[in-house]
Amino acid sequence: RPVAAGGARERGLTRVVIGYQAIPNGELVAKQLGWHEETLGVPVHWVQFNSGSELNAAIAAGSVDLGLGGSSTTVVAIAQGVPARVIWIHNIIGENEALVVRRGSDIRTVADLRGRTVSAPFGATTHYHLLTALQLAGVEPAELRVLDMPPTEMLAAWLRGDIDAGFVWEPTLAAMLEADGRVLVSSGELAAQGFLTGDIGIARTGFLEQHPDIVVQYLRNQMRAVTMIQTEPNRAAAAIAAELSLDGAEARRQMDSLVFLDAAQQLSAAYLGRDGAPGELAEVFLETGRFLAEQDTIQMAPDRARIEAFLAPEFLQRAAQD
Amino acid sequence: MQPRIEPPVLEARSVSHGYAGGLGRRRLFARTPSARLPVIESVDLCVHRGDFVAIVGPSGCGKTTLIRILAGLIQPDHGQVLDCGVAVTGADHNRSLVFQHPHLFPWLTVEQNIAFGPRHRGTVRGDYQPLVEELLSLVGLEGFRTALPQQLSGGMKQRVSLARALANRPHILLLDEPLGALDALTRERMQDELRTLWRRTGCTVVLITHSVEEALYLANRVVVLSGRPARILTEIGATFSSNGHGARGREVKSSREFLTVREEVLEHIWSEQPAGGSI
Amino acid sequence: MQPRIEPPVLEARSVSHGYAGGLGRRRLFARTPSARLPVIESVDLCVHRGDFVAIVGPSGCGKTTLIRILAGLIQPDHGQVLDCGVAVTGADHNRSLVFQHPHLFPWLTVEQNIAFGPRHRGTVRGDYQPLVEELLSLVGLEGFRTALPQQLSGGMKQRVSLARALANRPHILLLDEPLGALDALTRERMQDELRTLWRRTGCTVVLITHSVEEALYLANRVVVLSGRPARILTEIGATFSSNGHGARGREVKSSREFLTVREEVLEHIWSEQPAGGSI
Amino acid sequence: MSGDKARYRALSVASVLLLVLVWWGVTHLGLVEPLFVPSPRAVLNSFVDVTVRGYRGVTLFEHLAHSMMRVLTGFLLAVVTAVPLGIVMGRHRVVRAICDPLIELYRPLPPLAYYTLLIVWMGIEDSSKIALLYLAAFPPLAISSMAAVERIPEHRIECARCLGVRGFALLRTVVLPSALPGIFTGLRVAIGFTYTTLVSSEIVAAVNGIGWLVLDAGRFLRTDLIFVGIITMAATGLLLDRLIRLLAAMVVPWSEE
Amino acid sequence: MSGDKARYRALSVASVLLLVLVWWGVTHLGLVEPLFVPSPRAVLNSFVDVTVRGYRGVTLFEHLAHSMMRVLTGFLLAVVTAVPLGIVMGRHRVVRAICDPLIELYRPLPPLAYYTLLIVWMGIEDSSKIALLYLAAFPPLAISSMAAVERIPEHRIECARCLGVRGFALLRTVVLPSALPGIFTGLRVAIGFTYTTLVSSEIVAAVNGIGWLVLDAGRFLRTDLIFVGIITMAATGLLLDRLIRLLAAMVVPWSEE
Ligand SMILES: Nc1ncnc2c1ncn2[C@@H]1O[C@H](COP(=O)(O)OP(=O)(O)OP(=O)(O)O)[C@@H](O)[C@H]1O
Ligand SMILES: Nc1ncnc2c1ncn2[C@@H]1O[C@H](COP(=O)(O)OP(=O)(O)OP(=O)(O)O)[C@@H](O)[C@H]1O
Ligand SMILES: [Mg+2]
Ligand SMILES: [Mg+2]
Repeated sequence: RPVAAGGARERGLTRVVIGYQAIPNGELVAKQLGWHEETLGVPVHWVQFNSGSELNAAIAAGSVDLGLGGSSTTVVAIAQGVPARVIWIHNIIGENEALVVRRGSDIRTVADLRGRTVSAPFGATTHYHLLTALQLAGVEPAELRVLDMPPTEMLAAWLRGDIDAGFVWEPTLAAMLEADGRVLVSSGELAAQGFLTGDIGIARTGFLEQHPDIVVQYLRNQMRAVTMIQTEPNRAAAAIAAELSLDGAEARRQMDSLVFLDAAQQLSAAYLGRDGAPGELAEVFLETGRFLAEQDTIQMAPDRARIEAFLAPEFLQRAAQD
Repeated sequence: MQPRIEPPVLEARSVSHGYAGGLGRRRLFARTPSARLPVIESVDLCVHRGDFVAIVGPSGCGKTTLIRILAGLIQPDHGQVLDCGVAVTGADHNRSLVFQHPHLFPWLTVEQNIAFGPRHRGTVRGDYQPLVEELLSLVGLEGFRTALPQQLSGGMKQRVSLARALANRPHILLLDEPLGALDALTRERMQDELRTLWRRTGCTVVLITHSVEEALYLANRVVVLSGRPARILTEIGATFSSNGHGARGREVKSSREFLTVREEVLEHIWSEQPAGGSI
Repeated sequence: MQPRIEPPVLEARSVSHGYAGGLGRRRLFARTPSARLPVIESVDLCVHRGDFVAIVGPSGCGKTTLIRILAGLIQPDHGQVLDCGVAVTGADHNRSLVFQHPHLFPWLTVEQNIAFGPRHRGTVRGDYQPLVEELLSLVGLEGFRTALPQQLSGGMKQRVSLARALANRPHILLLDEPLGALDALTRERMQDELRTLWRRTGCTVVLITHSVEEALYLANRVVVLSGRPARILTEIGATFSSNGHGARGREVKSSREFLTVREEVLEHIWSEQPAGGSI
Repeated sequence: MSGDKARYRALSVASVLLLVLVWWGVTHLGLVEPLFVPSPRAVLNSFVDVTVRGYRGVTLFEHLAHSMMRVLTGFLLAVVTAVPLGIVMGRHRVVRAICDPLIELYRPLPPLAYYTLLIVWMGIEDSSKIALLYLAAFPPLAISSMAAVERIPEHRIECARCLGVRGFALLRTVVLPSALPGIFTGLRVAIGFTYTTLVSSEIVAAVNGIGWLVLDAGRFLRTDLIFVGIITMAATGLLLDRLIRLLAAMVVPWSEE
Repeated sequence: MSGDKARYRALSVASVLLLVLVWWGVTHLGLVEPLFVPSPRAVLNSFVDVTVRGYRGVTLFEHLAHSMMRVLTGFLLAVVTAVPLGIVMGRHRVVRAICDPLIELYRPLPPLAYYTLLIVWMGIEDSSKIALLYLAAFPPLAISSMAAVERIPEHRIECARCLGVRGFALLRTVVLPSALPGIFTGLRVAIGFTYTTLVSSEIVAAVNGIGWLVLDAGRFLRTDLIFVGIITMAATGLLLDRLIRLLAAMVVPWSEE
C-alpha cells in the first residue's frame, strides 16, 4: 500500500535514517566503526528505539528508512500492514533470553509453573517464547498468573519474591540469575525446537523501491560486521562496549549469547530463503502470528501469502553476489 | 424653526429592580426559585444639564443599586435609563461612577490609578498628564503619587478613587458617597472643591450622601428615598448652592434658612421610618 | 492596707511607628533600604475603666495605625501598649477591633458572622445565641440573618461588623469609624445604641470618628491628633455624655455649650493644617 | 439565565460534534493512514467488541473499574494529605521551609524514574500503582493549596485574630474556606495529572486497567483499541472534572467582595 | 526580617541535608539493594564520570542542554498560547463553551497514548518531542489562568468599565494583572508537569537528553546513572521553579487589599 507520509523525501534523498536498538549485534559494530557513513554515500542519521512497536510506528510514518525490531513486533508489522520488508536477520536469540526460576524452588519443568506467578514484558519476543513454552508443556495460560513487566521492574519484583519466574533478556537476566536464579528454559532451546525468535532488519518499502543500491550497500556492511564478530570477536566487542558504555568483558559476554548468521546461512531455506523460494522464517512468522491472534492482540493472523510478500531476500542476494 | 428642546442629560423612566435568589446560600438543587427581594420601585428621575442632584435615604434602601442602574452596570428589571435620550445599555466613561468602596487597582500607583481611564482609552500622555497633576493636588496627594493603594489610609484611597473618575472629564459624574471616609476638615475642603469643579465645568452630578447637610450644601435638588423598596418620597429644591448665586462660604450651613430645610428633610426621613423598625 | 491602685485598662507609652520601604513598588534588587515613613510620633494615651475616648484627626494622619497598635495587630517601632498593666503582644478578643472596612467572612451568613467569635472560641451555642439575637435586632438586621455579605449594602455590612465585635463582650472595644457608611438617621440610632450599651455594660471604648459632633456626643474624652506624623495635639474632656448625667437626648447637640466645644475642637484641627496644604 | 446556560451547553456539544466530524472527514477522505487514525466506525466496532467480549478476557467495564479504583484511591489519599499540608505550609513558614524543598525536589521527577523503587518497597500489586498515582497528585495539590493560602488577604486573618480565633480553629474556620476556590482549581489540575499518570502506573504487573489496555494495544499497533481506551479515559476524565466543579459550586457558593 | 529569611533558608538546607543523610545511612547499613539505591559515593563517582567523559559519547551537560531546550521551548510555547486562551475563556463564556470540552477531553490522556500520533504528524525529530511537552503544559496553564480570571472580583471589572476601558484593553490592563498571582501558581504547577513528561518525550527516537539518559541507564541496570539523571532533573527543576517564583515576586509586588 502507498504511504502518505514521507513520499516526498524519496525524490531528493538527503540522508538515510536508521532506527537501531541497544542490542549487542552487528548493527552497533557498524555504527561505532562508521562504516555506513563511509560507504552509503549519503549522510546517516541514527535514531534509537526502545522497542519494535515504536519502530513500526516510525516506519509507517515515513520517519525511518532502515530499522531493527524483534521477530514478534515484525509479525505485528506484517499483520497491521506497516509498509516495510524484511531484508536481514541481525541475530537469532539464543542464551541471552531465558525463563528464570528460583534455584531452590520445586519448579523442575515448565508444567510446574501451574498456579505460579510468571512475568514477561508483553509484546516482546520473551512473551512469545513464554507462551510457546507453556503450550509445549500443555499448560493453559489461564492456569497461572502471567504478568506484564518491563525488565527493571521485573528484577525488583524478583528480588522481593513477588514473582516465581520471569522470561527476560540481558542484562536483567544475569542479575536475576545472580540473585538466586536458574534457567528453566532458554530461547536458544526453544529455537532449536523450531520456535525461532530474532532481531530482524526491516526496510521501508518506499525506500527499498527508490534506493535499492543504498540498501544493498547497507547489507554489505552488515555482512562485514558479522564477519568481524565471528573472526575478531574482541574488536567487535570493543566497538559494542564503546557504543553502550559497557566494559569490554561484559560486552563480549552479552554478544556471545547471541547467534549470528552470515549471508549464506540467511539465504538458506532454514531462514530467509531466496527470492521466490521463501525459507523457514515464513513458517516462524506464521506461527507467531497465529499465537498473537489467539492472544487477542492482533485481530487476524497474517496468512502465508502476506508473510511471504513481506520477505525480501533479493537485496541480500545482490549484496552477497559480489 | 422651533427651538430645539434639549433632552434631559440623564433620565430614569419608572425604573424597578430586585435581587434574585432570596437570601442566603444558593441551594444547588432548589426546586422553586425563591422570591425576588424588591429594591427599587418605579423611580422616575430627570436630571438636566448642569444639575447637582443629591440622593439621601436610609441605609440599605437601594441607593447604591439605583446609582449602579444609572451608570449602566445593572440592567433594571423594569423601566429604562436614557443618557441624553439614548437608552443606556452599559457602563461608559462619560457617565463615570465613583463607587462606595474605593476599589483601586492594587498594582498601580496613585498616579497611574488616576491616569487609568484616559491612558487606556488611548489618549496621549501629554493630553491627560496636566489634568492628573491638577487632580493630585486637588485631593492633596502629590506626596503619594508613587504609593501603591495598600500603602494608603482609607480616606486617601477614597480621594484617589474620586480623582480617578474626574480624570475622565465625564459629562455626568455619579458619586456613591465619595466623602464618607473623610474627616470633617478634609471633607469640607473636598466639598468646596467639588462645588468649584461643578461650577467651573458645568458638568452634571448625581451624589449619594448620608449627610443631609452635605446634600443641601452641594446640590440644587435633593431627592429623598423611602426605605426598601426605594421609592422617591419627595424632592426638595435647595438653592444654597445654585449656579446663579455665585460662590458662597461655609457659613451658609449655620444660616436659619439652611437649618429649616435640613429639619424638613430629616422630618421626611423620620416620618417614613418608625424608629427601631426594620431598616 | 493601702487602697489598690487600679492600672489603666489600656495604656500607650510613648508609642512611635512608621512604615518601611518608602512609597511605591518594592524594588527587588534595591541596595539601600528607602527611608521609613513616620506615622505615629510618641503618643501617650491612658484609658481608664469605663472611659469612652474619641480620637479625631485629619485623613491619613495615622488613626488607623494607632488603633491597630492598640489592638495588638501591629508591634510599634518604639514604646509599648499595656492592657491592664500587661504588655500587649497580639490581638485578643477582649480587645475587639471593628475595622474601618467591614471585612466580613463572605462564606458566612449575617448570623454566622456575628456569632463567629464566641462560636469558634468554643462557647456553647446556648450561651451566645441570645446575645446574637439581641445584636441582630440592635443593628436592625433580623430580616437578613440568612443573607450572605455579598447581598448586603455598604451600611448593612458595617453594622454586621459592629455586631460581630460586640458578640465577644470585649472589655475594651476599639472602633475605627464604625458608623461612617450609615445615613444620618441610622447613624443617630446607632450612636444612641452605642451610648446605651456603654452605660449598661460599663465597658471601655476607643472610637475613631470623622465627625467632631459624634465624638463630643458619645465620648467623655476627645483626643485630637495632628497631621502625619500623628502627635496628640490636645485632649478635651466632654461631659455631654458622661456616665454621671444619666440619659440625655439628641437635643444636646444643638445646645450652646455643645456648639462652643465643637468650634473649639475644629479650631484645633484647623490651626494645625494650612488649608490646601499637604494632607 | 437558564436560556443562556442551554445555549452554552449547546455550543459545547457542537464543538465536540465538530471534532468527531473532522475525525470522520479525515479518515473518510483518507487523509491519514488508518493505521494511525482509524475511522469512527472501526472504533465503534471495537468498542462494542471490547464491551461485550472484552480484551484479553476482561471487559472494558472491568478495565475501567480497576483503573478508577486506583485513580480515585490515589487521588483521595493525596487530597486528604496534600491539602492540609499545603494549608499549613501557606501559614507557617517553618513548615514551609522544611517541606518545600523536598516536594520541589521530587516533583520534577518522572514517575518512570522512581517506579522501580516503589516496586522494591511496595511490591507489584495495586499498592505501588496507587502510590505512584498518589505521588503524581501530591505536588499540584500542595502547591495550589499553599498558593491559595498565601493569597488570602491579611485583613481577614487579622479579623479572626481580633475575634479571638487562632491556631487550628483559625485554619479550619478562616484559612480553609478562604482558600477553597484556589484549592478546587488545584483539585482540577491534579485529577488531570493523576489521570495522565495512570498509563505509567499500569506499565508494571497489570493485566487489567484502561491504561494497560492502551499500552498493550499500542504494542500491537491496535490503533482502534487505543482509540477506544483513549475515548474512555477522556470521557471518564471529563466526568470526574465535572464532578469536582459541581462540588466546587456546592461548597463555594459565595463570591469575594 | 532578613535574619528570619536566613533562618528559613538554613532550615531548607537542613531538610535537604537530612534527606541525603538518610540516603547515605540506608545504603551504608545495607537496608536496600545497591542495585536499586546506590550509595551517594557511587553516584558521585558516576556524576563526575558522566560530566567529564560523558554517557554514550555525550556529556551530562550536553544531555541537559538538549533536554532544557526541549522543555523550555515547549513550556514557553504553552505559556504564550494557553495563558491568553485561559484568560479569554475566563471572561467570555462563548469561547469557554467551545474550548473547554476540547481541553477537558484531551487533558486526561496520557502522553504515551498519543505520542504515536505526534510522531506520525511531526516526525521523530525534536518537533514531536516539543509538541508533547507543549501539550503537557497546556491544560494546567489554561485551567489555572481561567480559574484565576474567574476569581477576579466583579467590582474591579466594573470599575474599569466605568472608566471606559473595555475589550482587549480591559483584558490587558485589568484582567491580566488581577489574574497574575493565580497564573503564576499555574506556571509553577505546569513546569513541574512538563518536566515529568520529559522522560516520556525522550522515550522515542532520542539519543540524548536527561530523560533518555535515565531511560537508557535503566535498560542496563545502571542505577547510579539513573540517580545522576534524577538528581540533575530535580536540581534543574527546582532551579526553574525558583526562577518562576523570583519572576512572580518581581511582577506581582502588590498584595490584594
Ligand atoms: N447582590 C445582591 N444580592 C442580593 N441582594 C442585594 C444585593 N446587593 C444589594 N442587595 C440588597 O439590596 C438592598 C439595597 O442595597 P443597596 O446597596 O442599594 O443599599 P444602599 O441604599 O446603597 O445602602 P447603604 O447606604 O447602606 O450603602 C439591600 O437590602 C441589600 O440587602
Ligand atoms: N501598609 C502601609 N505601608 C505604608 N504606608 C502605610 C501603610 N498603611 C498606612 N500607611 C500610611 O500611613 C499613614 C497613616 O495611615 P492610617 O491608615 O493610619 O491613616 P488614618 O488616620 O486612619 O486615615 P483615614 O482617616 O484616611 O483612614 C498614611 O499616610 C498611609 O499612607
Ligand atoms: Mg450603598
Ligand atoms: Mg483610617
